[in-house]
Amino acid sequence: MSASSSARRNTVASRALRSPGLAFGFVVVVVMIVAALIAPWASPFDPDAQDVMLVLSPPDTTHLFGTDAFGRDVFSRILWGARISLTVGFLATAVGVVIGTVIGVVAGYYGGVIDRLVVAATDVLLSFPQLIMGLLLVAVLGASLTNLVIAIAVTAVPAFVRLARGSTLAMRERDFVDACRSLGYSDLRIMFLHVLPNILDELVVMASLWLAAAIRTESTLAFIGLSVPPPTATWGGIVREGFDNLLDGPWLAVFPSLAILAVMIGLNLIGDGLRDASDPRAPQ
Amino acid sequence: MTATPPPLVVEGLTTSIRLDGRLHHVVRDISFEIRAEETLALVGESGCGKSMTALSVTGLLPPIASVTSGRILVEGVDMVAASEKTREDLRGDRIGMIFQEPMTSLNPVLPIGFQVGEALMRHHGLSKKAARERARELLELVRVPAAAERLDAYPHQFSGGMRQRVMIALALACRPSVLIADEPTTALDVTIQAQVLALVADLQKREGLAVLLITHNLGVVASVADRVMVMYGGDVVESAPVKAFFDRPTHPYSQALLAAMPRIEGDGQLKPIPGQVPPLTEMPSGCRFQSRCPLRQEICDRLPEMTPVGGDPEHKVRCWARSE
Amino acid sequence: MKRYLFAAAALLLAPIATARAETVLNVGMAAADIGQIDPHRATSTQDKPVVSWMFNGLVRFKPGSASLEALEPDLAESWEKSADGKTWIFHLRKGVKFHGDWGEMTAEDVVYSLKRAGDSKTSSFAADYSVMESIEAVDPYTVKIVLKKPIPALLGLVANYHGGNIVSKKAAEALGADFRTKPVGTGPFQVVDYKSNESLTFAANPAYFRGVPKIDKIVYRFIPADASRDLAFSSGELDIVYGRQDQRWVERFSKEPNTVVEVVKPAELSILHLNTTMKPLDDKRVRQAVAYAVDRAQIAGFKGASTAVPAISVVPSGYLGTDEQAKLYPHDIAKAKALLAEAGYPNGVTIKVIQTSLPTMLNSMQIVQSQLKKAGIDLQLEVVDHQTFHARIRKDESGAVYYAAARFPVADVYLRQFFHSAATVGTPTAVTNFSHCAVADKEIDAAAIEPDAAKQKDLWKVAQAKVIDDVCAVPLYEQLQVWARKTNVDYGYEFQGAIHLGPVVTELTNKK
Amino acid sequence: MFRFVIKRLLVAIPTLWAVLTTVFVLIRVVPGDPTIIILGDQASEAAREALREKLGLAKPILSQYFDFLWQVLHGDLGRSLATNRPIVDDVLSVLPFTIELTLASLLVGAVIGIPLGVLAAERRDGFADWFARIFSLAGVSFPAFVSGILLLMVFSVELRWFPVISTANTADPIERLRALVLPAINLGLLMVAYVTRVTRSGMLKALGEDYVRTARSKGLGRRLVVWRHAFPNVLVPIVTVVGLYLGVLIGNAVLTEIVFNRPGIGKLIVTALNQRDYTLLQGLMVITAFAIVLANILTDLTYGLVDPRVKTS
Amino acid sequence: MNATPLLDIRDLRKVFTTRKGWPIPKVTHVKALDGVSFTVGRGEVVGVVGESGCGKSTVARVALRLMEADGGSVGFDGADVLEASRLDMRGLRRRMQMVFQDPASSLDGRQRIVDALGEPLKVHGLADRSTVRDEVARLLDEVGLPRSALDRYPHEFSGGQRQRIGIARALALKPDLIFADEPVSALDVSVQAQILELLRRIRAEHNLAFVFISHDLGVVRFFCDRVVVMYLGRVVEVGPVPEIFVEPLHPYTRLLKISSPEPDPAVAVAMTFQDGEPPSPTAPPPGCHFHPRCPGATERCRTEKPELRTLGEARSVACHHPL
Repeated sequence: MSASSSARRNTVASRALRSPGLAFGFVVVVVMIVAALIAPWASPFDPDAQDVMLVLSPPDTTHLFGTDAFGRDVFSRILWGARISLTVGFLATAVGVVIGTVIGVVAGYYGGVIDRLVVAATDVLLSFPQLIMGLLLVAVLGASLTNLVIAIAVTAVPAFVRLARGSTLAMRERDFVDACRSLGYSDLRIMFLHVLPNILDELVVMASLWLAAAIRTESTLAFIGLSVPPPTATWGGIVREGFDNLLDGPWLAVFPSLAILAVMIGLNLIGDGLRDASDPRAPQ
Repeated sequence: MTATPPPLVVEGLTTSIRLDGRLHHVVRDISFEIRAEETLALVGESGCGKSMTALSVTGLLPPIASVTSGRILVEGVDMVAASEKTREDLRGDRIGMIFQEPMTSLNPVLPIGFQVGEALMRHHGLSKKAARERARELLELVRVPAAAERLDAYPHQFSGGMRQRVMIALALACRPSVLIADEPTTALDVTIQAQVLALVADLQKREGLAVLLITHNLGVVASVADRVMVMYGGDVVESAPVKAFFDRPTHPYSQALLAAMPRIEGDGQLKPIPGQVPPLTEMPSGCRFQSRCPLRQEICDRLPEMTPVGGDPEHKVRCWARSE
Repeated sequence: MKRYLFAAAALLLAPIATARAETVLNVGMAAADIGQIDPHRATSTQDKPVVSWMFNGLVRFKPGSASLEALEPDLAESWEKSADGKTWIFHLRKGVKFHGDWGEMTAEDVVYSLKRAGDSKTSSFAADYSVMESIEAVDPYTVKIVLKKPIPALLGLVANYHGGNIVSKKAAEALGADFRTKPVGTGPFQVVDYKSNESLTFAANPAYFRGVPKIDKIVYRFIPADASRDLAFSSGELDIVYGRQDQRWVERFSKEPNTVVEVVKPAELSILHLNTTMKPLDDKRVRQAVAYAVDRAQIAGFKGASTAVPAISVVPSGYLGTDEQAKLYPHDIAKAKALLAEAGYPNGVTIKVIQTSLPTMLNSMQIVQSQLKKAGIDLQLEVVDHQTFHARIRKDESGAVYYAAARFPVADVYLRQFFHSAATVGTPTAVTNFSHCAVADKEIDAAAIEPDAAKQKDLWKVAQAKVIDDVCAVPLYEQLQVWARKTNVDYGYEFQGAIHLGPVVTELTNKK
Repeated sequence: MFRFVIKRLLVAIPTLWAVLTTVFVLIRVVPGDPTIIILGDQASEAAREALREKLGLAKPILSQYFDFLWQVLHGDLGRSLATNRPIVDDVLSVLPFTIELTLASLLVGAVIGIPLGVLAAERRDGFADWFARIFSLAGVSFPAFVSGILLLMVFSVELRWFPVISTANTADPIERLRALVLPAINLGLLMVAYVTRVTRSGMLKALGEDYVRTARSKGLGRRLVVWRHAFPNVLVPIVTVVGLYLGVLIGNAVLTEIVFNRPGIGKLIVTALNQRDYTLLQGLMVITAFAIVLANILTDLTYGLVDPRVKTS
Repeated sequence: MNATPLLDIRDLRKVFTTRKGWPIPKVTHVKALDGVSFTVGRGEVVGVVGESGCGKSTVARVALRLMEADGGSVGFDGADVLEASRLDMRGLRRRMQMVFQDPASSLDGRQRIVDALGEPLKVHGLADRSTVRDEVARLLDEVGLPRSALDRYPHEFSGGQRQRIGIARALALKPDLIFADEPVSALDVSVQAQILELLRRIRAEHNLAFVFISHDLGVVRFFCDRVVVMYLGRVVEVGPVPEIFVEPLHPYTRLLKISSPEPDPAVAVAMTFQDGEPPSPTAPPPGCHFHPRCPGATERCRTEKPELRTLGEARSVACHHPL
């Protein structure tokens, strides 16, 4: 059918561009990243400047999102917080994805003993509630940006090991891995120049979801009491402070939550969009 | 021809799909009828519109495609004009359908017996128990061994050939008058293909079915069809009784197709058709085969009519070069 | 099958026989769980109030008061001391029964209890009781205590606070380790149920010697999340709630209908201890710079006028021996900067601090951090969870330690635990001297054995002055306790102070 | 089936051993000192040292490790450092509440997430699709402690439909159910997001399958095609995602338990961690890990129920 | 034929173990290759035919060591493939190549054609950065694709074109032997003829030997010199084209032939109601695997496994009662 030859031309990229959700999600995330980047210039106030006269004042034209319990400008803090929260999210996910993927691809590609060991190890890690694991790790390592990234990344690793392993197993079913081997390519070359690019779609989709989860985990750890040390603003930290003052100043929890929501929606739309775009069977 | 109207009549069917905002005809103005006990084979290569024709008849076109003109009469009811409800009522009851992939066409999580009997519950209001009993009979009819014990089995427990038998039983459950078989044996091994074709032929005789057989395999056509329609690029290019077709293939495409088929008997030579089917968006106007045709002339930019060959009203061809 | 299910459901749904309406007092506490309810172990905020409901001392703090001046007889009806102040005789009330079937309280129990309080294996307050030479039962209703040296606040040691609580000897010996969760005392209420992480339930002690309590049952609920606790109080599910020590909280609840907010003593004093052995704070000028940079009034301002006051000394106000006119460094950023420059840090200093993640303490520290920053002193907080904080500050790892505490209201306790060299962290006798302060050892030790009250006060005053001058610590602000109750709750006394950090529920307390 | 569970448990032994070791190591390296909680902050260092001795914390680490393994092997989790109560009792007293909460939120996730996902797939990119996605995302974007308080403010304080303080720990089933509703919704919102997502993508795939075309060729209406033919095929990914996120769910139960003041494992873990009650924490982690391993086995069993390909081959 | 064949497969065995089932997985063994032997001479095209599951694809994969064999030997130009070291294997792989059935799945969709075809050249040092484009263009030219194909991605090509790319890739390393696994069965008739013509031309130009795996007797008849017929992991008949189809010796070969529809109404397919299906490879029947479907089966067939024996010139058959 001629339709199919035309559908063949429907590359993932071109289909992705046509998806309104993906475009919207992309815009949202870019806006957030830009906001984080320009925070030093865009924020109307010093995010750490305390003002005893302005404790928990509701949103008005000067303080768009109101002030917190120290009289600090919430809008500025959210802008600055974007830096930390997005950094934690991106870094933790990146570390988790890279480590998880390498392990998963190697395990899936070689199978056998290596695979069984890897599966067993992920089983062990997955036997702990993620949040508790993160909490313990932060307690062990101490709360700092780096340690937060490590703790969240560790909780992400097993999920990506599983995904990368599963996808690699599926890839091995396809002839092109055999084709590569019959051409005498080395295993490393096949794994990372041929298998990896072909499973990247799925990894990116899941990474976009994990990114959102990582940002939420940061706020959750802050709630239980461990996050980046003050006065550094993080979204989770602001929500957490907002929770302490929920009945006196609800805006304090609401605005950062909305920021998290916006990023989550953005990332999820990107994730969904990529997933749909990379599924050739999805109806147009 | 008998006095009763043919169970399936298609008149001037045109089906289009929308690509990048433009309509493209994937089936152009085709007409045919199939009488009871008759098998019409629709032959052609991928993208010639044969499957789209079958899906148009059953109303199962994908969302991007639609019938843009023509009539499809199933036992006299126009499927195109009818409401979706009416189409649903006819589907599975008056028209049965079997597909190419027996491996994926059955629902993996439902028992075979239920899937076979389901149409009976839907159309004839049979109880679960009655439908199950009837499903057993149907499975016996298509010669599934130990049918009674396998009612509760699931598709993955059947081999490809058996699954296609189950599909046939499913399609024939309500004793339809029309059977649409879309490449029913393509995915099967040759020995199994022979069994399934034989089964269909036998059931056709018993039930008086009008069969629309979609295939790319001229060998299958030669074995089971009564009449042949060759399609290329959405057009019917030649239509003939099976014997006349193989005796005297007339359209250059039909001839080329036969010459390109490897045979077990014969001289072991092949004549490939040069080039390939142009993509839908680049179809030439007029005769669509002209880009690959050895007999191409100026006039081919205009679409020829179907004209009879050698005075045989049953044998028609759509070609300027062959219509004298 | 269905029929059975139905029958079972009907049984389950049958109204649980409602006995006569009980008077139940619901108290909401800001904690995840109880810490210790063995009276000789109970030290945390959530533990102390409940101990006061279950136990008596020989004397007691007047309900609603946190003052040592207002001690009144409790299990002892009367007492006398020898002329040298070293021997004390207590005459016990007769017929006082322990909870349950543990029998009558006698001198033997008192001796046992006080000895238990003085044993570090069973008590967290052993050090306080080391002053007792001997404790003996003269007869079943008379106890004699001989001191190594006379101390002015002996009655405090036998009051219904910390080690002064009297436990049942029989019960403690019979229950062994289980006594920790089922302590037996003589108070108006006894523990009947403990649901971990959820609640402690107390029933009235019908044999209470002052009379049958008007309240039948107290449910002491652990609700760590502030918002949840507040909502539960607002919705009427709690009668008494632990309040957040913060102005806005007080204001908000003061406006709620049928609600009384009470802000009570004692105050917890927040102090920033400066580690005098660690660079750059080993330089006195740097420490002075810190002291000048701190703006006590502003901190108290953030915390709120009705619950917080600026600190006045390195010992909380109102304690026996507190120097109410101590000379603290005034707020002066310029001076701070000058001192830093003088010390060789014209570009400011960085101090690494281990800080707890506990919100109230962390919040206060953030204010200090921001104030010091203006003077060029950068407090780098390493925020760790509260237990890690406790462990690490005791390993002498922090440049400065933010610590908030209330102690037995005698200057000696505070000075000895925080500023005596014996209590220096890292030593076997360590308590909480985080600054390695040793400048006032002489005065502290002398004051402890000084029989003359006036001279003793002078010694304490000198000690405080020395600690302040050497800047072992910078006192910040004092935080009062906040509690709210529904108007239908009547404590039976005026609630002005709570040595137990929470309201004492007595036999007179009622809910209408 | 019983044999299967036993066999899977046996297979899980190395996993469980690794879990135990991880727990032990992790907990030993968490800085902190349980004596602070037991002795308070006024005790001297000497007293603390004596207590550590008594609690066995001063023993060589390896001997502590083998003691721990030995105990666990005997089904004994020891006694809480803080309360001295047997840990098994503590854990068993709260375990039902966590199980109840987890199951209820799974139910919430299924009851809301599945129809939402199916609808979203059917009306791809339509209004329903967008609503489903944003609704499910909003549920997870607000951290559970914020959404929990919002639920309490609306349904408990304003409407007074449910109690603020959990009354889960009661014999009265109605009361217990009432105490379960809000927490289950709060925790379930997380599951709604995952279930909606996997249902939507699964349904999109299923609706494009040949067997759906077969079902339509029988003349079945939309409802039957969707629910009888397409949907059962999505159960496998749904079960997978539920199994995979169970750990996340149990972890997140902490927040819900704190906000709604429900007794439960999560809250107990945080308390134990905060009090450095090593033995309790150890016990809780072990139980939780066992529970997750068991849940994985149950998940595998469920595959057999929802996918005949697994069951009969 | 020469004394040493190019490819000498002897008694090759491969067992697949699958674990399936619930709740306790059941282990089943499938003898995909049950003592398969045949040879391929230099420049010879040997067809391997049989129905799905008979093990014909496995032969290629085991011989190329894409899977490890469970027994037997594979000789290639005197070298023992199954025992070859990693290094030797690299050299051997250059000389033995494979063309797959589904070019869509055998090409890496993320690689442009120039990279897909250039990579093996570079890996084996047959071209460097400066020459690789020209080399690839030459390969494309050889398989009848324009130079403009260089910078395009596989999905931009039709099935026939993709198969040409697959063939070009196999040719890149200038092999002596190509395993072609159903290379034309996914293609339309007209395209299939084009590819078959191409293969014929290439074979002639390079004196290539082929192991040509197919289920389509017509295609085999067109392209192959000799045919190996397999049934359930065993070779049942070997013989030259066209004799083997004109006069099959094994009843299974005959069944295949008469079931294959020819485009001629006069040669109707024998539409027999041989109910029952090919037996499951997990539990093949004893004796001759084909006996349940064989009209001439005797008691001996049910118990005794027939060995492959030579009958007449260049023909052999594994049947107790050859036709």
